[in-house]
Amino acid sequence: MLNPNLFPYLLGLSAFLFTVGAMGVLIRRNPIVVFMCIELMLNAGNVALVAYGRFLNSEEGQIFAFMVIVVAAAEVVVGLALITQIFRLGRELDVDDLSEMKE
Amino acid sequence: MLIAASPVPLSFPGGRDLVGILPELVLGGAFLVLMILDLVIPASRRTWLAAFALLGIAAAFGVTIWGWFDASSGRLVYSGSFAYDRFALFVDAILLVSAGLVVMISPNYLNRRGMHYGEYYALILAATLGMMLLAGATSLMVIFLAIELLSLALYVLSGFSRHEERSQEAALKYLLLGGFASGFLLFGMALIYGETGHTQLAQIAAAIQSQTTIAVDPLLLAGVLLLFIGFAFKVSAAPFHSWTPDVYQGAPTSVTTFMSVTTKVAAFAALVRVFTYTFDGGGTHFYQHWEPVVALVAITSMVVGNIAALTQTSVKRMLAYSGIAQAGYILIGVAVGPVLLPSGQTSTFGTIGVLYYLAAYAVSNIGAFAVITVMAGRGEDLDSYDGLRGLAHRRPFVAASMALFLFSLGGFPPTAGFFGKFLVFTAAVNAGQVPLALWGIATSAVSAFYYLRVGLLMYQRPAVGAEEYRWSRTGFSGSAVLVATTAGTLILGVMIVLVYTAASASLKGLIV
Amino acid sequence: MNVSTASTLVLLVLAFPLIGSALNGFLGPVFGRRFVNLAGTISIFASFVVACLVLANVVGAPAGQGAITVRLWDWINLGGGTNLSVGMDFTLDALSALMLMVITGVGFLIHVYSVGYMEHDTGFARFFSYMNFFIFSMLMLVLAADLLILIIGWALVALSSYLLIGFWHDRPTAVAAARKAFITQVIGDVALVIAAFLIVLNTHTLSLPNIFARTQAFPAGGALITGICALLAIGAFAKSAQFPLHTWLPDAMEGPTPVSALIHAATMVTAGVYLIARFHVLFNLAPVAEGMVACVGMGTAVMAGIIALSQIDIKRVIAYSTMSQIGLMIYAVGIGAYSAGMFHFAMHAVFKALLFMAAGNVIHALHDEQDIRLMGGLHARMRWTHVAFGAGSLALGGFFLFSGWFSKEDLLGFGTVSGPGAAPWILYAVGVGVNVLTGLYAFRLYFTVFQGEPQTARGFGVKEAGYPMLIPVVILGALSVIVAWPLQFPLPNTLHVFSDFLSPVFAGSQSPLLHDPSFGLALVALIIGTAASLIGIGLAMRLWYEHRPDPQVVLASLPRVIPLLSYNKFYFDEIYDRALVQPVKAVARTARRVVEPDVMDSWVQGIGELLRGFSLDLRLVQTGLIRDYASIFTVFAVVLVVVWVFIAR
Amino acid sequence: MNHIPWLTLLIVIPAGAAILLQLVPRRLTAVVKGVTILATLAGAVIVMLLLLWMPGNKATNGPLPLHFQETHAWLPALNATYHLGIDGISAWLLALNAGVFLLGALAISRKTTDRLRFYCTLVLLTEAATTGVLLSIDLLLFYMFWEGMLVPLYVLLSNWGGDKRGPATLKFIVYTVAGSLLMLVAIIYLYIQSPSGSFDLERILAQPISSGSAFVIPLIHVTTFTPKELAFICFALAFAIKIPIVPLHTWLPDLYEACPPAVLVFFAGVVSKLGAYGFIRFALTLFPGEMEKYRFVLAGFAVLSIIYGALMALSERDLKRIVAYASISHLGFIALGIFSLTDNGINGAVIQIINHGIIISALFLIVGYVESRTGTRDLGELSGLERRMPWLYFFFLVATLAGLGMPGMNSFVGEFTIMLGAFQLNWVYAVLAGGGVVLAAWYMLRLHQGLMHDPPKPRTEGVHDLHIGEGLLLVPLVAMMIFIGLYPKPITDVSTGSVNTYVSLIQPAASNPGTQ
Amino acid sequence: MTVLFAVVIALAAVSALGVVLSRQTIYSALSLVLTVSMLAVLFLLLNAQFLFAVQLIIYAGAVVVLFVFIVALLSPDAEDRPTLDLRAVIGIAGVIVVTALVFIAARNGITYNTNGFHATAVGGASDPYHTFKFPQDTVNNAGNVQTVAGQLFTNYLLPFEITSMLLLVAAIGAVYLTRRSSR
Repeated sequence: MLNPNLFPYLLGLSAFLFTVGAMGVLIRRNPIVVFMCIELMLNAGNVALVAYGRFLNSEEGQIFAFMVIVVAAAEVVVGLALITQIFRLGRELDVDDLSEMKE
Repeated sequence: MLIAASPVPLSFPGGRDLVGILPELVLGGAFLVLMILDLVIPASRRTWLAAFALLGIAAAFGVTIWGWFDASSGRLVYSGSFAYDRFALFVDAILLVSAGLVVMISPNYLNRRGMHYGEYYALILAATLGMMLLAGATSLMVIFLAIELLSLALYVLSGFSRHEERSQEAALKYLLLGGFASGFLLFGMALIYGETGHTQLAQIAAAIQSQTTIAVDPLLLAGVLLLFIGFAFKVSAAPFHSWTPDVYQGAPTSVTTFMSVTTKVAAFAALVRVFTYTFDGGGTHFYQHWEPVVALVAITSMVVGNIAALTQTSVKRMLAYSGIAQAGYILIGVAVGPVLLPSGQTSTFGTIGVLYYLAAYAVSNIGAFAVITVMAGRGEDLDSYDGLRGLAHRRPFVAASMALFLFSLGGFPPTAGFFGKFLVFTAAVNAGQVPLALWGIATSAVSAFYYLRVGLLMYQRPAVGAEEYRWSRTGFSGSAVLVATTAGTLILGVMIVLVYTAASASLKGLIV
Repeated sequence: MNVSTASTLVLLVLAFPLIGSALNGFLGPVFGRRFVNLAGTISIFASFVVACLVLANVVGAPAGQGAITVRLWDWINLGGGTNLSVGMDFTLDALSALMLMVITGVGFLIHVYSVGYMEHDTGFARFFSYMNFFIFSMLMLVLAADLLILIIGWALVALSSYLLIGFWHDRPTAVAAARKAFITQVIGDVALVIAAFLIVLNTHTLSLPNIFARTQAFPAGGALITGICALLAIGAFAKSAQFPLHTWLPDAMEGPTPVSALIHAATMVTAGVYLIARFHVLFNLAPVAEGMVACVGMGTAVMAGIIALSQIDIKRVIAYSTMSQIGLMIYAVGIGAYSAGMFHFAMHAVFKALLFMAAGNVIHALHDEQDIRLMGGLHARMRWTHVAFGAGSLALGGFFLFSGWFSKEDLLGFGTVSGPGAAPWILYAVGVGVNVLTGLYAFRLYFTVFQGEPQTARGFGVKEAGYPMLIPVVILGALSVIVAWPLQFPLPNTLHVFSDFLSPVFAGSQSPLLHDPSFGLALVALIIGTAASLIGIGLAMRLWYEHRPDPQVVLASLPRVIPLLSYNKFYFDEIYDRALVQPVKAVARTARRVVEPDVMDSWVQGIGELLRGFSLDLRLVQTGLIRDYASIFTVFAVVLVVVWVFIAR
Repeated sequence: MNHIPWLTLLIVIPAGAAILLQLVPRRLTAVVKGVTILATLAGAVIVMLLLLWMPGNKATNGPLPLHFQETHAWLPALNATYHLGIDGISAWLLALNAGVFLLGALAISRKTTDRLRFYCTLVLLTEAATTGVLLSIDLLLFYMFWEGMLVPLYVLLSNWGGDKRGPATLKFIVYTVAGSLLMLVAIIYLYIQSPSGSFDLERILAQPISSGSAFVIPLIHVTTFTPKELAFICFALAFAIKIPIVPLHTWLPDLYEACPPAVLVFFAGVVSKLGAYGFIRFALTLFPGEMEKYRFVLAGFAVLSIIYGALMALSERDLKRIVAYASISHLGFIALGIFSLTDNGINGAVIQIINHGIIISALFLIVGYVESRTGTRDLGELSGLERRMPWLYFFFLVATLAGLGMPGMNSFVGEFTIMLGAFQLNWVYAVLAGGGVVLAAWYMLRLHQGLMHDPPKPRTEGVHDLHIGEGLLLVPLVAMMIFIGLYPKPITDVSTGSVNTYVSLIQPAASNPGTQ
Repeated sequence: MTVLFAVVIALAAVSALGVVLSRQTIYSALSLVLTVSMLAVLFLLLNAQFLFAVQLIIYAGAVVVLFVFIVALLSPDAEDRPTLDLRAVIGIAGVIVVTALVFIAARNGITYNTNGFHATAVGGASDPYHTFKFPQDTVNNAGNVQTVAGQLFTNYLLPFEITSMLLLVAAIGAVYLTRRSSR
């Protein structure tokens, strides 16, 4: 039914999502988008977990992925709250603008 | 490598499992109650919340102490996802003491900064809870969740001063980079899980040891290293440290005090458990594959942290960089790994060194930060070096204790810091990694410079006419904390036996 | 005499001056001048009395018992062998007894003289304290029976000389002179110390009797013994102002005149002679060193004589004459004529102290005028002084039957029979020349100062010195005529009380350079020498008394170089300054200006700068931009993982 | 011998007094000073008693001639013991230590010292630390004291002193720390390598440590040092910095210049000797072979210090700096004596350690008096003090003579024996050292005469002579200078036996006279 | 089946690129929706029905919607053109390299030892890793939600409880940060 040769493609996808997300964090300046990229990275992890779990024939992957989704949600909540707070303080939505502390 | 996993038998958690997480339970309970109390207690009485938080911490501490004797030979609870052993309890003790000290210095500070809200204590408790879970975690899942728990709490705490841009900026930096890092952490865990087929450390260790050849699966190794990188971020080891100075500087000082110590303690506990005791590979020198990387990171941290601290002019940033350097020293203890002596038994200098160093670092660093917390004037942080100039002439005892903490951080006997350094260096030499020790030596010599420079500032006689920083009064709790940390720094420096034996004892029961 | 008596005597003879010094130094300012005068002089007199007792004991001792060594206390003991082990040892024998007599005797007279000389000086207490201390250290030197103790005394006399030369410490010249003298002495000390090392490492002892008993450790004429003797000789030269290390003595005349009389004429400067005489056993094993010593001595004698001819400072003239006479003594002990050398030392002590004190009277009378060109015609106004000075000059010049004559002719007589080959004869010939020179400069001084007419108004108003200053002069004047008569006659197998007295000391070994002169040869030498002295005195008379020919004319007739060299003391000061002092100073300056900051400290600073640079660069990396931080994070993560996992294998 | 733990008392008394001081109100300066003096005095008395009871040259069962030993378990897990003991050498250093600190305590002026209680506390803590250094036989314990000594010293130096004290102190601390950390690695190495697996010096010595095979630089195949040699070099560096030996000396002049005289009395008096002591007690015992192998190099550096320090002292104008460089030169002598590895040399070094402690304290006291009266340290602005201060002149004269190694004074004894030892090593060293002696006469006279003689200058016009108290401080020092010069035997009688033991640790090749 | 996989994977990858590269924030958000939905489908195909639901509900339903709200609230028309600077170039290179490496590593059980790399076909006898086998057991059956749930509430109870704590903390934090500072 399921072709074992499929596995590398799934892992490749997860790696791709991960790296794309990381690249996004590097090149995007809008914190919200940066956040989305982080979500991508977490999702990449999920894909790997689930794929492995499927081929390993164990459910730990799925459970782990479930936890990760919860974590992602929680992070998003806090993160977006912070972003709005900063926006309230009258800052641009630009991570390059957040460099009061340096050196 | 894959162990064909048929569904494992379901084990229903029972009382023994609850006992295993009793300290965490107590603290979590305190956390919940405290939130309720926050609703009923009037704003002017928030100090009671602090008192209650302290109470909860004390209770948890008591339970921890009881557990120390209860769990003489540790056991795994919740079907192998959490360890109830002395190692965890030792670290818990350090964490709880640190948290208690921080809670004690907080109320005055928060009042002066005009942000005395109940959530503060709740979050402190939550963070401590996460750290304690991390200390005992024996499953990748628990590790991940615990890290996220403490991180989330710390994100909010570092942004606790809502109307101060610096604080908010620090929080967002910490959050974005932290999330980024946890992405790496997660991916690494996924790879490890995939290549070993398990999330429980015990089974992972078994899987690794069953592979007797030197041949190693690259994905597994990649996972291990990614995991390490995630930890390195948490303990702010160079080159994954960039967030540290900014966040430490931006966050409210009391929060910095808290996270600068406790995060490291918990994360290092997990590091030891995962790397020194899980990925050591038993007989199959698997650790040879990751140990050089750890050593490299250790050296980088020592060099970067110490050298960058040389030219700082902000106390908080200086201490942040010093923290980076300290992380490097502690990493030595991790890097040397378990050394198989010719006599056959494994030498545990490294791990004991890590534990001792953590304890010493906790007291000294909390002391140092506590000084600038309690001395901070109304509505502002005490940050720039000039803020300390002439302190000794107004507050001789505070200055003296600060000097003592700086000496301890610099690793001078007879203070706590010396013995931490001594043990990790001994471990390095013992493991035949003299270069590692030499790097440590050289950087320590450098570090003496910037630590003592701050001391000189404090003892400088203020120039006539030059206006001084307006230091606050120490207050009862503040002085209590200073006395406690001073005493701790000296005791750990002179009566080494106490903590040393405790640390070595805590290793006997260590299980993964 | 038994040990207990001996140690008592030693203790006493040493203690008196020391006590006197302490009393004067600490209580003098309190109790005032009279107390000081008494304490200062009496202490020395007491010590003189003890010295007489010592002499009596030595003379009265049965043959072979004359020498006795006492140990006052163990000084240090590192286990013996090559490890140092020294006792506070002192010896009493003919030689030390003789030295004791001269030092305390002459010293006492000079102290009496000082009472008068220093009566207007405010620092009298300090002065007498120093003087007594000098006597103490000089006695320690001559009594020492252990090389290390001897070195201590050796250096202590240098110290007191330093203190006394710089006595008037408001005079920069005096201060500089004192420093110069002291440093020169230290050079000598170091030479002695190194000699001591060689000795102790080979004989395993520093106690003089044992050293002399263990000479088998040194192969005769070998390099080792020659080196030791050379080092000892260097020490002696430094102390006795001989050729390479002589420049300090003339400057030392900055000190008060009694000091010049006591230290820089009678006693200290002759310590070198004593040293060589004391170590004759070793020197006799090293003919080369002996020859060197003899040549240096004679050379210095000539050089100093030539210089003395043209100096214009009365004290400096006498100083150079001293240098020249000591040169003769050194020559004597060099060729092995030890008793002759010591004899001349004794005689010289008498008449040279006399000359200095008489000169002191003159200077005092002329209110500290020292330029002889401004003197003259004092014979009428200072009769006693004039007579005494004349006697002294005759003795110095070696006039027939004056004390100087006995000793000098005796000494030169041995020169005729010294050693193989032609060299001794050359030296002897030079010695005869020195006789002529001596007469010349001695009487140039006498005539210019006392004869003729006063050159300045002040010269007419001079008065004779007071009694404290006159009596010693007169006594010494008398002595310088008669003292030698009962002691020694410069012909073999005649009167030789003195040499007999010293013979037990020197009987031990005989210098290979010397054999006993035959009577005839000695007689010829005596005649030649006496003639030479007379010639010298006569020439001086013609030149500076009758002015036929006038000295200026003679001077003009000579090639310019001779007076130039003579007047400028052969440019030794300049040479040393250029060749030694300035270079060292320059090196020191460079060390401070260049080496210390740019070499010694440079690497420390360098490391500091380097680290600071790194630190600043690291600050630049910390931009505060989240994206940069993330980039750093990613880059290192990818590098670590990818490189380590996939490539580095 | 009675069972009172004398050595522990020596450490505990000052430390306890330091704590006790905190109970005394700040205002009662008299009490504060009194307590300090009493504590130091008690230490001095105990040391004197120990010296009297010192059982001569009788060697004990251990490899070292230790007496009054106290051994307690300290860190059983690490085999680190609380092991104290003294021998004929450390006994004298202890005596010097106690004496100099007593002097330092007496030299405290209650009027001019601000925050007197704090000051006294630090002084006492420093004494406790230095005493511990001299007493501890266990390497780890030794290191704790050795490094811990810097803590009170740092606070002391950074609080009292001249304007440039900050940088000077930092330089000193960082310099020293760098050295001692190297030593720490060496100690750890020894601990790991020694078969006994202990930090206790005697236990380590019981089973010799294999020197290991030399490292070979790859590619060019140059054979470098063996691990043990490297360890030795670490030790040597640490001690050499402390002494200090040129070219590791640059911290000293700046520090001494910035240091208040009362501190200098014991800083220059004792702290700088600890390096020399370390060489004898640890480098010599642990690495006899290496010491013998490198003795010529080390002695060369020692001679360099002698000459270089003398030259610098000759060209400096600041009184304190002159004395500082003079002390570098003298310390060079001490080092030379040790590196000669002969009985003479080491005995001389012991004597000279004591002498230098006495002399340098006196000199710094005198310089302090002069500065406090004239307000300057510039040799160019000072002269003609003899007229104004005859008593100071007398004390200074004796100190100067002692300083330039005048025979009959104490330092002659030391320098003579040291140079003898150096001569046994090789005559060249002795001759060069002799040159150093001549230079010493030169610069000491330059200092003395420049200060005392010549017509007075405006700054030196109105000065008054020493107070009785100031004078009484100097009297014992001067007395010691003369007494030791005339009768050094008591010192060496105690030390010789121990020195013999130490020298016998070296191969005989090192200790025979290498003259011809 | 395989075709379906291919389509889903391709769509997920492309939409992920869309998240990163689209210049309008809102577009990023929308493409994120697509990505997570595609992943949900992927989960379904991999017999993770429970996750499929959770992914759709929490991610597509809650998280991304939250994103859209915030975007609309704060910066409806924020222009953030990703510039193709050095950083981006390196990033792209990194993406390709890492993906390729992981793919190869997963495709051939690459092992290394002293002799360097050894590549063997997946499932080969000499491949110590990736010897997949699929016993038809409960886990891989369709509708294994029950199994997962059973594990989740027994063996993995502790992590599950921790998540509750986590959400609580997140709630507190969000509330604290965003509420008007009245109290």
